[in-house]
Amino acid sequence: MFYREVGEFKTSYRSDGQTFPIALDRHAYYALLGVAFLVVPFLLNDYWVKAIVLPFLIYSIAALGLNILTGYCGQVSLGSGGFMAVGAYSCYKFMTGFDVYLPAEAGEWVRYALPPINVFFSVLLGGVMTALVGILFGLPSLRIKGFYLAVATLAAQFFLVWLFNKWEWAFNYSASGQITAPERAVFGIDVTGPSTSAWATYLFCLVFAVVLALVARNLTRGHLGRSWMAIRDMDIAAEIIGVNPLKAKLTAFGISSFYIGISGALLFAVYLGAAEVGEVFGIQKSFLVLFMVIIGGLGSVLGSFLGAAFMVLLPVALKNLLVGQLGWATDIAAHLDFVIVGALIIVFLILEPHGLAQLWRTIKQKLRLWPFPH
Amino acid sequence: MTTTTTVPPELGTFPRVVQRNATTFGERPAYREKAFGIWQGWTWIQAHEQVRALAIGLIDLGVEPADKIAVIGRNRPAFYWTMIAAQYVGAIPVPVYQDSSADEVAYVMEHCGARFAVVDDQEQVDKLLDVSARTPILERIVYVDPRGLRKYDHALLHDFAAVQEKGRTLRAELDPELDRRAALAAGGDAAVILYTSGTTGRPKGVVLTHDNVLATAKNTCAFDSLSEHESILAYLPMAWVGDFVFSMAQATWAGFCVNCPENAGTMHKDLQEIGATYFFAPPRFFEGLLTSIRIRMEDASAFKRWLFDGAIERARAVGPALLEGRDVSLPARLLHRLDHALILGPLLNATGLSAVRVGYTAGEAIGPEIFDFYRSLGINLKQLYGQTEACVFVTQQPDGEVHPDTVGVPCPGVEIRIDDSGEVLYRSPGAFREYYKNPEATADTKDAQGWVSTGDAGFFDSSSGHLRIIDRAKDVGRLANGHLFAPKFTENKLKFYPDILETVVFGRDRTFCTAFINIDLTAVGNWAERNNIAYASYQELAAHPKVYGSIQSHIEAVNRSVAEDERLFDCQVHRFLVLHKELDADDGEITRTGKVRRRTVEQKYATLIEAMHDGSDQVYIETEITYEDGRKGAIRATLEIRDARVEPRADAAAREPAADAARAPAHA
Amino acid sequence: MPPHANRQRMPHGHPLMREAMSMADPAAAAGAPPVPSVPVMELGHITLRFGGVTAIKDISFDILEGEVRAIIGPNGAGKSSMLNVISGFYHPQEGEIRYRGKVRPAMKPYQIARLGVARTFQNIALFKGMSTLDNIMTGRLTHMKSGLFAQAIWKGAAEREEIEQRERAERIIDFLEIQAIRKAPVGSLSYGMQKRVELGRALVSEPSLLLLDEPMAGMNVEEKEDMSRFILDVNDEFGTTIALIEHDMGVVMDISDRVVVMDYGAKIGDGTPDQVRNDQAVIDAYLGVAHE
Amino acid sequence: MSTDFYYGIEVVLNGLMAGVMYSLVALGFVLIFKASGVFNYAQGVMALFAAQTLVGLQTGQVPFSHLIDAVFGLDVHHFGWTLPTLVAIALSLCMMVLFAILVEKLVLKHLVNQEPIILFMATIGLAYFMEGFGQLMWGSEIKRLDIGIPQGGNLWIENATAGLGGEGFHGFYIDTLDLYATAIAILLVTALVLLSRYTRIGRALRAVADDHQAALSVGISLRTIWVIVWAIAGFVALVAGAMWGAKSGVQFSLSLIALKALPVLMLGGFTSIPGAVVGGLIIGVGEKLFEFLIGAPFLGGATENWFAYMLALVFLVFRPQGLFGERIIERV
Repeated sequence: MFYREVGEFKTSYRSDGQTFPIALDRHAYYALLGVAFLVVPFLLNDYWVKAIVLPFLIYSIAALGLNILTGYCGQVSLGSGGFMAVGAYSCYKFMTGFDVYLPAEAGEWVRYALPPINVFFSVLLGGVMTALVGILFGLPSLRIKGFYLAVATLAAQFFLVWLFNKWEWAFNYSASGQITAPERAVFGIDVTGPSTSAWATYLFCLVFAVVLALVARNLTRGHLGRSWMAIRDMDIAAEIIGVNPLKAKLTAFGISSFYIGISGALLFAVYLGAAEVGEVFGIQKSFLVLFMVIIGGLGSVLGSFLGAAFMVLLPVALKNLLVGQLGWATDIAAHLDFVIVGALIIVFLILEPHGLAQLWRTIKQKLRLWPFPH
Repeated sequence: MTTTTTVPPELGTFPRVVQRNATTFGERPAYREKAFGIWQGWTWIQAHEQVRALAIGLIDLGVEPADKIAVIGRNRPAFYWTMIAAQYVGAIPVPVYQDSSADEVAYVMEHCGARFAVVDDQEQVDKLLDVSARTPILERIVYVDPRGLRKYDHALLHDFAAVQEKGRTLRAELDPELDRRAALAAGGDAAVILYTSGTTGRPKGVVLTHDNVLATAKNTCAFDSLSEHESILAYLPMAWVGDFVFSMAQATWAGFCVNCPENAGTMHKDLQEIGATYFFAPPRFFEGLLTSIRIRMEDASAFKRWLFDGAIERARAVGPALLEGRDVSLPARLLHRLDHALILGPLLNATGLSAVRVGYTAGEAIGPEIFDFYRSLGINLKQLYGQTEACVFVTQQPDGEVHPDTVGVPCPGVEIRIDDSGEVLYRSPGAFREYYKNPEATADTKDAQGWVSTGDAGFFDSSSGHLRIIDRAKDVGRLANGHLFAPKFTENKLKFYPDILETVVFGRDRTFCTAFINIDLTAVGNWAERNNIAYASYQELAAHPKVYGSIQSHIEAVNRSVAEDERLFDCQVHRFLVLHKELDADDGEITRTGKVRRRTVEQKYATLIEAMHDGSDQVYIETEITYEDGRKGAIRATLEIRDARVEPRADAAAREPAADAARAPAHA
Repeated sequence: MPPHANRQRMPHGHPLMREAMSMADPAAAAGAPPVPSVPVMELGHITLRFGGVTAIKDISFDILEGEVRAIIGPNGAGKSSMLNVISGFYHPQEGEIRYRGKVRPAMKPYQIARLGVARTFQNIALFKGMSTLDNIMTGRLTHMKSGLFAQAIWKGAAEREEIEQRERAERIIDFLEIQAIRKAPVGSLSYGMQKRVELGRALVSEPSLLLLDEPMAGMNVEEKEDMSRFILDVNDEFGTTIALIEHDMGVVMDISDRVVVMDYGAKIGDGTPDQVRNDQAVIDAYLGVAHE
Repeated sequence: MSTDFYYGIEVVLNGLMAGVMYSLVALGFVLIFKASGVFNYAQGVMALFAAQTLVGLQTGQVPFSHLIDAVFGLDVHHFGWTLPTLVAIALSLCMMVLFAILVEKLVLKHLVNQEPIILFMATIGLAYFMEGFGQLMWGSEIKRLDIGIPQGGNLWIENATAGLGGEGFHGFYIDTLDLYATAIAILLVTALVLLSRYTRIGRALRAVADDHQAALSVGISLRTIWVIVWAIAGFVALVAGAMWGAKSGVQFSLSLIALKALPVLMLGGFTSIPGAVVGGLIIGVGEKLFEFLIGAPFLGGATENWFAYMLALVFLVFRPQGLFGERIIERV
């Protein structure tokens, strides 16, 4: 309906291959970015940031990550929670600075205390560590396929949670077994710790989300992305046309984990401030992210954001309605939340197995064809 | 002729105009071709370079001035360059229809004596190799697409790109020669020879000079103020004069961009992508498009259809008015805005015509409501009348003076005369020089004073002063009472009704007009279903009284509109019958291209025609038919003959025909 | 004398054609494939077993540079297994495979693809989630080098590479005349079209040996004709060596230079189409099938 | 003979019994997977739901009491009567059958010939739904479940075996409940095996596993079969739920035993009933032993949480088709 594509022709493969080939979309996208960076920061208050915006951005990153693995490369993972934990804990260690022991002469070990690393880089390094762990747990994917793999990833989930529970070094021997984010600043502005301002945390996460989304798009449009999709759609054929399954799957696991790790780090450091592995990064988290990807749409960057938004907003909305308006007990609201989410998952899988993103595509297609039905 | 209609000598030939473009419009796009998924483009500078490289390559191949170079292929920049390059070296390009058979090609090649041919691909090469077996004249074939040609003997085959490369390497020594030839050429020289696919006999080679074409281009560009900012989609056959004038003459003269589609299949998509601002298409294109729009809307939701119909309805009212700058009430205008935002805009977008600033249709009559539909959408669609011999343009409709049933006013520099028999003659700077190697044909068509007879009968509409074409002159005759008889005029009006597929009107030298009707099985069939009318066969459906009823109402409506016209008053249909079988090419009743073979039909169905005129109200007939597999069979039928109401003639006009008859005693 | 000369390509009875036929040196025609004499692949005494079943019994033959080599035989003759051995997907228990003169060790399929062996599949194995263009682009994967970070940034190296590869892909799209479906998801395409896209995917990798697994299976007559034309054109244009298996004898005989005939896992005939056509063993085998 | 050795045996015995319970849950998966190719993640939640229902009916709880209270501002919780265990069990069973029918009608029917992974995700959704639903219906607090089986160490065995060990060994400590559970589980398993071997339905089930057309030829519609298997799975869940519930209270964690059944399946193969049994035993023994020998002493304990999965993972890397699955030959 709003599309006027006459006279939009491409004279180069660059312009033909761009992310938004249709001018209207392109402009909408730039407008959106502009608003997100220049307008939103001034409108935010703590409630919005805490309740909606931060979780949305952070989970979007996790969803992007899982989407790369499951949506693009076709490897189902139930280990997201565990990987987020890796991100969070390693970020914590980098933030707080930790000791390393290096061999000195005569079998002596010398202890070096690393200085705390800037939070931005701590988050990145968190991602890197997670990537390494992810690759490790990705190795079996070469032999194990389908559900078998999905279940195998549970090993990662449970082992990692257990590990961070038992391994005192990981949480700096704190009595509670919790990790707590110290005050850290970027360009002199606090982004972690108790005294942060809404807009700062928002921008901090937004930067990660936007950049990572762009990177995701770039990776999935290039030959790496194609080799993933080839593996996803028909692994044998893919191998026969020259895709190295080892490389394809491990890169997918690595990059996916990198994203998930970063989101875990942000979740802990910026959003929660403190975390106990069992309750924050449990199996439920893995499913939450998985749902985001399913509802949002497998194999779609946009879908990751839509899915995250949906899964973040739904409970908030319910809570406001049932608890806020009707004054019910919170646990009932929570249970209803489960019921509704569960039902929605099923409904989605039945009506639109390709998720909100597909819905969006269909709508867009209709708008382009308007007034014609097809 | 006034000076405005001629071209200055420094721009007297195509090569000079292209040179001018390279300097004036240098970096502006000259040609685009959708290839390998994107639009490959050439600026005027690049195009000029391509042309010169090719030209030198041609010289190297041994092309001499006055040589003929056949050009066979779909619309591609390479072929437009070829034609200009040919003119550069003083040779004459002869575009040939790419789908014509080996024989047709052979005839043309032989007739024009082409020593060279520049063709598209293996298919054309094979054709020419076949030809060259018969015509020894052909010396060199240059192909653009090397696919499948590797194993051919390259003694006389040349790759287009290779020729150009050779040309580039030889630039140093041959540039002067090229410039010498370019300078030698004069406006009076032949710019192109176009073979008209003659409906009768062998095709004739129409020789058009640089003056002809460029003058026409100059005038018509001025007429519609076409500038270098236009863009056009070149999709009509290159051998057809229209494409030559629009994509060669006007494009080079005005310096606008010629866009070549990827292939026939992607034409619509490409049209939408490019967003042509200047567009020509035959009526059937617009009919087809409208039908497809209707069909697609059929499946739309009720709400959408409601919106759509409403918008179209309102647009029909205000659209043309707005287009012609007449004033429209504010609310109506606002509503139209809204319609545009919601329906019309998207619709135009889908058709790919939203950018069209000047659109033309011609060739045959276009249905008024079809024509109006597009104008109401805001497309400035106009009609023109022309022919190969005139470089297309004889008359055209000025902006703001558009009527579905006329073809407009004489183009700038064109004089028009209607002779006694009602035939249209013209004299113009675009009037062709001669039929190649066919002086007697030339003499028949073009007299000493340069008047060219069109072979069409027409007259100037008293109210609008626009020319109206009524029929082929040879089909136009007189009724017994001496009144003008132009069957096509009535037939066209009838054929605009969807349920009438074909119709033949009789009346030459008779007292009144009668008509055969062929119903359109699909349209009438649907109608029958909707009104639950049962029928077992075409014959039964055709004979159904309800069908007769609706046909009769159509005819009477047509009669009313015919009656509005003084001269053609007596072309009203007094009696008619609905034929029991479709006129069929297998039975030789219509041509393969769907034109009625009047004579054949008259002879074959003489009994029916007699019956209609002797007043009997039914007639028995037994016709032999030929099935697709060639078997013959016969069908018998008794057909009802009906009278249709005709408009009575006002006394004032009653006297007029006598004078009319007196003027043309030959027909009395 | 190129083996293709026996194919009817040009109009008959034309002097030029006779010239073309009698061309002693095909190199005169630009880019014509070299005279086939060099074997691209030699299979020596191949035997392949699945558990107890013997799919291929001691088969030897070679595939020469620039020829179209057909392996035919009734259903269940072991053609597919043979092709899978050639493509290196199955590793025979006995016998050796020489590729370009050197013995080819057992490799992973993707390594063999990098050697320049590409193939199509009997029941189409396109990537359903992708467009025609993307499917064909996957055929270029082996040629794409840009690193992870280059791709993450995209602008620059990665984009340049993508465009280069796109150009090659577009040539193939043009060659196979599938421009109209360039951006259509392959799932939505007709069977014949899908086959064509798959051919494109194999072709775009510029293979030195192209394997076609029943390229005409399940096609109607026109589709078969198109496919035959494309196979021949590929062989001419790119000088690609082609090995194909097919059980429909008719088509194969027209387009192939030499034919291997298999039955019950054994080789029962080998030679030019004419030789094979008149080979008693072959006739029997096919008649035998006809009776089933 | 050292004391530790006997403790080791005790561990093994306990492991075996735990293993039997695992196999019990795993069976639920296998049945459904064989018959409908669905990997039913909800199996565990079904067990929880079954147990909740059982308790609820037993103690005469008012369904949805919390919701009702919240909506109408009432304060209802119990009807005030209790049901005899067997009746309650029977009723719960009906509930599970009803549930099976609903699942088929509302979910599976609409997901026919979707990729397995989609169906898998659907069951995850189902699990979520039931978890919330169960808690809405019966409340989320932890409940004791008493089905009349005595609990606590079995003195008879303890005394009988006390003599074996040397100093400080007081005989095997084995919970009676576990003994009963094991017995029941073994019964159930044999029953199921027999069912699938010797009854028409059983044959149909196995036919379906092989191919759907064949199943139809047996003369039972696919949908009926689905209902049946889901019902059976529901029954299995009920038993499992009852056992675990009785052992450690009816609470959310119960649904996690389903997760524990997954590695069992990976070992045993998704399609093999004996596989499920053997896999269960291996896991049960394995994790108990690992905890006893390595976990507790060196790793700070609680290794049961992950050992099973790691075991399965490592195992699969070397034998992707599991213990009893048939070898996968890749075709082109």
